Amino acid sequence: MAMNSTLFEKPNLSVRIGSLNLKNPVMTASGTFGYGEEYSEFLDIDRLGAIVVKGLSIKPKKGNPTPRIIETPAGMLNAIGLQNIGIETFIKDKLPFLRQFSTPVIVNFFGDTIDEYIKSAETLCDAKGVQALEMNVSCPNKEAGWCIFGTNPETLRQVVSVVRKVTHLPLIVKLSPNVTDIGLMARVVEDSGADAISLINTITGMCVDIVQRKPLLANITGGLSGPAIRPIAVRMVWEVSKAVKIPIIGMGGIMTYKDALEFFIVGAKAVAIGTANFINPCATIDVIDGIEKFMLEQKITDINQIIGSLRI
Amino acid sequence: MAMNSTLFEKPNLSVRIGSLNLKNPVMTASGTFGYGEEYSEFLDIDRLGAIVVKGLSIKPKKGNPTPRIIETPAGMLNAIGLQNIGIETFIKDKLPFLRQFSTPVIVNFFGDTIDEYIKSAETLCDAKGVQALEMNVSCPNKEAGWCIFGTNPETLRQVVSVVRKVTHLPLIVKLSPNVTDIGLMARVVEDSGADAISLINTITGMCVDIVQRKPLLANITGGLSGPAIRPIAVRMVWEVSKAVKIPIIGMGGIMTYKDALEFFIVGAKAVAIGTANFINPCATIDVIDGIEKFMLEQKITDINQIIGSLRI
Amino acid sequence: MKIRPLAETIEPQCGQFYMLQSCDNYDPLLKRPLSIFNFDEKYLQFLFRIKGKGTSYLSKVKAGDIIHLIGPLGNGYLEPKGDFIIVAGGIGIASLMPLLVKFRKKAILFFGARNSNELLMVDAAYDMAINSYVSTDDGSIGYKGLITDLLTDFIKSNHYSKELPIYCCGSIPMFKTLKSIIERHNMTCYASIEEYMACGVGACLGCVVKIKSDEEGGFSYKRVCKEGPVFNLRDLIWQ
Amino acid sequence: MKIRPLAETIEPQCGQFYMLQSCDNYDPLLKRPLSIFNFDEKYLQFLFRIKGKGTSYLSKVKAGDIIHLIGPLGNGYLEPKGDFIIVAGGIGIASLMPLLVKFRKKAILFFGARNSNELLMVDAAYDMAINSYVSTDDGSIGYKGLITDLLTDFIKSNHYSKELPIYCCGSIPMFKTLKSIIERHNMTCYASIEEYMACGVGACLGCVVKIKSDEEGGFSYKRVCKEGPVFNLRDLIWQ
Ligand SMILES: Cc1cc2nc3c(=O)[nH]c(=O)nc-3n(C[C@H](O)[C@H](O)[C@H](O)COP(=O)(O)OP(=O)(O)OC[C@H]3O[C@@H](n4cnc5c(N)ncnc54)[C@H](O)[C@@H]3O)c2cc1C
Ligand SMILES: Cc1cc2nc3c(=O)[nH]c(=O)nc-3n(C[C@H](O)[C@H](O)[C@H](O)COP(=O)(O)OP(=O)(O)OC[C@H]3O[C@@H](n4cnc5c(N)ncnc54)[C@H](O)[C@@H]3O)c2cc1C
Ligand SMILES: Cc1cc2nc3c(=O)[nH]c(=O)nc-3n(C[C@H](O)[C@H](O)[C@H](O)COP(=O)(O)O)c2cc1C
Ligand SMILES: Cc1cc2nc3c(=O)[nH]c(=O)nc-3n(C[C@H](O)[C@H](O)[C@H](O)COP(=O)(O)O)c2cc1C
Ligand code: FES
Ligand code: FES
Repeated sequence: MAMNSTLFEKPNLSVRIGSLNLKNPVMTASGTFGYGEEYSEFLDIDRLGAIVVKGLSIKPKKGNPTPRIIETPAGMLNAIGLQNIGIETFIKDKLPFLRQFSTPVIVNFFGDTIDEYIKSAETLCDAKGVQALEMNVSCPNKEAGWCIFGTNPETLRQVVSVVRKVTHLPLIVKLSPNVTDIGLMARVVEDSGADAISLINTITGMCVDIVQRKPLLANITGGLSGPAIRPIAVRMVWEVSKAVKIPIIGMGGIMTYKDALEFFIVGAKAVAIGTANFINPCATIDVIDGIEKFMLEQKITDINQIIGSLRI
Repeated sequence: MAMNSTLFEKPNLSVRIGSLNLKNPVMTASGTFGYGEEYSEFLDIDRLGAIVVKGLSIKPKKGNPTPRIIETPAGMLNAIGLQNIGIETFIKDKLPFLRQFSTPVIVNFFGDTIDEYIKSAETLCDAKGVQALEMNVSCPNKEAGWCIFGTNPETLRQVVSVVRKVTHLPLIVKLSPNVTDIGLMARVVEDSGADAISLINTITGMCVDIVQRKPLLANITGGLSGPAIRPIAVRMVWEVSKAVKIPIIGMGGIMTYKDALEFFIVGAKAVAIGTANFINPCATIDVIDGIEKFMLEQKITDINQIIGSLRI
Repeated sequence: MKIRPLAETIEPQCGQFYMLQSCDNYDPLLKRPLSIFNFDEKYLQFLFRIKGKGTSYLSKVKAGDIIHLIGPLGNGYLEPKGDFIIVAGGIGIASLMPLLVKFRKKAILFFGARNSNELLMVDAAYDMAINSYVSTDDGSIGYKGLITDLLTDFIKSNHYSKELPIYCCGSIPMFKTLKSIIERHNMTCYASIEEYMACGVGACLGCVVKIKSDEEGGFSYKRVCKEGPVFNLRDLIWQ
Repeated sequence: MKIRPLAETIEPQCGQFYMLQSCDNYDPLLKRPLSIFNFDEKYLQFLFRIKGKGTSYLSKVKAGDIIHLIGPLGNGYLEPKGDFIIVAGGIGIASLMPLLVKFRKKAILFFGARNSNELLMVDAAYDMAINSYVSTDDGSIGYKGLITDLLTDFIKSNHYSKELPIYCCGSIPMFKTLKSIIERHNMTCYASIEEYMACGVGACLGCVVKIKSDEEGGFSYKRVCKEGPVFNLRDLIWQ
C-alpha cells in the first residue's frame, strides 16, 4: 500500500535551465505578458516557472505605426515593432514590482547593432532581480544591411559570442524559425557559449486588403504566432533537440497542457506560452495544472521522465 | 452609355505562364487533385486554368506507411511519401483521360537523384498531352546524404539547369518554403533557365501523441498545408515577386477567391488550390467565379491589372 | 442526424459514406466521414458518436441549418444473395444498418459494445434480424465479453453458418479476431474499415491501407475512401 | 446579449469594455472587445452589430451556453458633473448608453446612423435624454445627413452648450469632424475609440493610437485597451 500511495504525491515539475532552477517548466513568452503587471490581477505570478518580459533595448522604442495586429486562421500576425520603454526605465519602474515574486525574471533584449547587444547585456546583468537573459536574435542588423542576426550562422555566432563574454547570467538565445536549418543555428548558439536555446520566435507572414490592395499591417509583414504554427514549432524543437545538448525552451502555439506536452516529449525542458495569454489570461496556470493532472493520471512522477521521451 | 456597358462584359482572366496560355489563372495544386479523374464528377475540368497532377517519378512509389495525414489547427500535415503510379503508367492509363479536356495538363515530377529528374523530364516531354512540367524540388537528394534539393542553392541550380537542357516544355520549379531566403532560391531558379516558379510547397511540421509519446504520422514529420500557412505563403510570394521577373504561381492555404486575390496582388500570375479541394470539391470553380464577380463589382477589366498591384 | 439534401442526389448503397462539414470556419478543417445509416426519398440519416471537435460540431447542428456534405462515396458492401451474418462493434452498427433494412430477416446479428449506452439502435436492429446475439464488455446487456466469442460459439454449433458471408464493421482488435475466425473456418468476410480521411474521393492518398497483392513487398496501398471502405477481410494487412 | 457572470465581478464603469470569446475552437482565435451596454447585480448586457466571424459566433450563443469573457477593462468616461452632450454614431450608442442610464435627463443626445435599422435603441435613449437629435444618412429617420451637422447648428444657436462636455463614440470620420468643431469652439470631448485588439489588458501593444505628447516626434503610442478606450479627443492624432 505504501507503494501505491506514492502515486498520489505531487509529481515533480521542477527543471533546471543552466544554473537557473525553475519550480515548474512553464514560462510566459516575451511580448505576450507585458512586464508582468498587466496580468497580475488575473493570476498568481508566484505560480509561474519564470516570467519573460517584453523585449527591451538600450534606448526606448516607439514601435511601428498601426495596424499592428491582424488575425489569421488559427493565428495572428503582429508587427509591434519592438516597442519598449528602454532598459533603464524598465529597471527603475518595472523591476521593483517583479522583484516581489519568487518567480525568476528573465529579460528578453535585442539590439540594432552588436554594440547595443553588449550594452544591453551589461546593463541588465547588473540589475538586481534579473535572473537570466534571453537574447532575441530575430531582429535586423543595422550594420549589415538590416539582415536578420539570427538567420545567418556567422552574424549569429558573432553576436552570441560577444554577449556571452559580458554576462555571467544564464544566457538563453531565442532562435528565429525563418531559416533552412534550425539545427545548424542551434549548434552555432551552443558553440558560442549559450546556456539554453528558446524557440520558436514568430514566422514572417503577411496579409493583404484585397479592396485597398494594401498590406493589412502598416509594417507590411509581421510575425505569425498561435496554434497555426504549432506543428512547425514542434518539429523545430525536435530538430534542435537532436542537434544540441543544452536545454531547450519550446514555444509556438501552445494553448493547452496537451500542446505543451508535445514540446516536452520532443525534447523541450521548459515551454513558454505566448498568444494563448491573450485568449485566456490564465493559460499559463491552466497549462501547469493540466500537466500536473496528466502526470498523476499517467503515474509519471517527474517531468524529466517526459522530456525527450519521443518513441520512434 | 456605350462606355458604361463595357463594365458588364466578362473581365479578362487569361494569363500567360511562359509560352503557356491559360484561360484563367486558377490551377489545382499537385497531390490534391489526384490525376483529375477523382474530381471529374464534381466539376467541369474544362473550366480550370490548368490541372496539375500528383507528383510522378520514373519508378512507381508505394509511399509512406500510415497514418499519413493528421489535422492541425486550420491546417493539416501530410506525409503521403510521394506515392505514385510511375510516369509510364500515368502516360498509359491517366493521360488519355486528361487529353479529352481543353485544360492544359501540367505534370509535377520529382526524383531521388539528378539522373531520375532528367529521365522523368525526358519521358514526360515526349508524351502527348503534357503541356508543362512542374519540378518538385522539395525532396531529398539520395546522392547527397538525403538533403533536400530545393533548400540548397547549389543543388537547386544543378538540378534545374540539367532539367532545363532536356525539355522544351515550359518548366515550372516548385520551391520549398523551408528556407531562410526564398528570394535567393527564386533567383537561382530563374538564372537556371526556369520559365516560372510555383510556391509554396508544404512547411515541415510534426504532431505528437502525448499518451503514446509517438509521432502522430508514421513518417514522424509531414508537410503543413491549409489556411494556417496562408500568411507565410503570401509573404513568400511577395518576396519572390520582388526577386525575379519570371511568372509566379502562388499557393498555400487558398480557400476562397479572397485568399487567391491576396496572392495576385502581391505578384502571383496564377494560383493553385490544394487542401481546399478536400473541403470543397468545387473550390477551384468557386475561386474562378469569385474572382470574376469581384472584378465586375470593382470594375476591373483584366486580371493582369491586379497582378503585382500591391500599394505600399 | 437527419439531413434533407438541397440538390438531387444519387441513392446511396449499403456501406457507402458521406463526408460532412465539421465546422463553420477552418478549425477543424477537414470534413468527417460518416456512413449512411438510413435514407429515403427525402432524407439522409446518419448515426454518430460524439468523439472530438468535428462530431461535436455536428451534434450542435439544428433544424434549418445548412451543412455541406459530399457523397455517397466509396464501395459499399457486396450485397448478400441469401442469409448472412452481421458483426457490429459499437457505432459500427451505423454502417451495417442499411443491410438490415434492405434485407429484412435475412441476417443473423452479432452486436457488441463496451456498455449498454454504446449499444445504439439495438431494438431496431433486433427487429430486422432473424436472430440476434448481443454482448457488452461490462455485461450491462447480454453476454459479458467479446462479441467474437459469441460468434465462435455460434459457428461451432451451427455448421451451416460457415457458408454464410460475414459483414462487419468495428474496431481493429475485433477485425483481427474475426480474421483468425474466418481463416480457421474458411469463411468470407466483408469488413468496413476506418482510416483518417482528408478528401474522401481518392485524391489525397491519405487514407490508404495495406492490401495483399502480387506487388513487390506482397502488398499495395489501397484507398479506404475509393477502393473501400469495404474490403475482403482476408486481404487486409495490419502492421 | 445578456450574460450572467458565473464568478463575482467588479461593477463596470460607463465606457468600459469586455473581451468576449469569439469561437469554440481556434478560428477566429482572438476575443472580441464589446462595450458594456447595461448591467445590474445579475447580468451584464452587450449590444453589438454582427460584423464578421466573431460577432456572428456571439449572435448564435444560446441561453444556457457558457462563454468566456474578461473585464471590465480600460478607462471609461470621466463622469460628467452636470449636463452634457452625447454624440453617438451607429453602434457607438452601446458604449454611451450607461451614461444615459446613470445620468438620466442630463444629456442632450445626438444620434446618427446610416439608416433607421442601425439606429438601435433609439427610443430607450430618447426617453433618458433631456433632448434628442437624430439623423440618418438616407433620411429614413430624422434629419438626412450627418449628425455633426445637427450638432454644429445646435452649438451655434445655444451659446451655453459650449460649456458642456461632449461624450462620443463612433467612426473615425465622425471623430475628425467633431475634433474640428471642438477646436473651433474650444470645447472638451471624451471619445471612445476602437482599435484591433489581441489581449485587451495592455500586454500585447497591438491596440495603440497616437496621442500628443512632449516626446520626440510630438506623440507617444497609448494603448486603447489600457489608457483608453476613452481619450480626450484633442490629444488624438490620426495619420
Ligand atoms: C468510412 C467511414 C465511415 C464512418 N462512419 C461513421 C459513422 O457512421 N458513425 C460514427 O460515429 N463514426 C463513423 N466514422 C468515424 C468518424 O469519422 C470519426 O469518429 C470522426 O471523424 C471523428 O471526428 P472528431 O472531430 O469528432 O474527432 P477527433 O478525434 O477530434 O478527430 C481528429 C482527427 O482524426 C480523424 N479521425 C478520428 N477518428 C477517426 C476515425 N475513426 N476514422 C477516420 N478519421 C478519424 C478525424 O477525421 C480528424 O481528422 C466513420 C469513419 C470512416 C472512415
Ligand atoms: C473598446 C471597444 C468596444 C467595442 N464595443 C462594441 C460594442 O459594444 N458593440 C459592437 O457591435 N462593437 C463594438 N466594438 C467593435 C467590435 O469589437 C468589432 O465589431 C468586432 O471585434 C468585430 O469582430 P468580427 O469577428 O465580427 O469581425 P471581423 O471583421 O471578422 O474581425 C476581424 C478582425 O478585426 C478585428 N476588428 C474588426 N473591427 C474591429 C473594430 N472596429 N474594433 C476592434 N477590432 C476590430 C477583430 O477583432 C478581428 O481581429 C468595440 C470595439 C472596441 C475596440
Ligand atoms: C504581440 C507579440 C509580441 C511579441 N514580442 C516579442 C518580443 O518582444 N521579443 C521576442 O523575443 N519575442 C516576441 N514575441 C514572440 C513570442 O515570444 C513567441 O516566440 C511567439 O509568439 C510564438 O509563441 P506563441 O505562438 O505561443 O505566441 C511576440 C509575440 C507576439 C504575439
Ligand atoms: C495530401 C497532399 C499531397 C501533396 N502532394 C504533392 C506532390 O506530390 N507534389 C508537390 O509538389 N506538392 C504536393 N503537395 C503540396 C501542394 O501541392 C501545395 O503546394 C501545398 O499543399 C500548399 O497548398 P495548400 O495549402 O493550398 O494545400 C501535396 C499537398 C497535400 C496536402
Ligand atoms: S481520403 Fe483522400 S484518398 Fe482517401
Ligand atoms: S489589446 Fe493588447 S495592449 Fe491593447
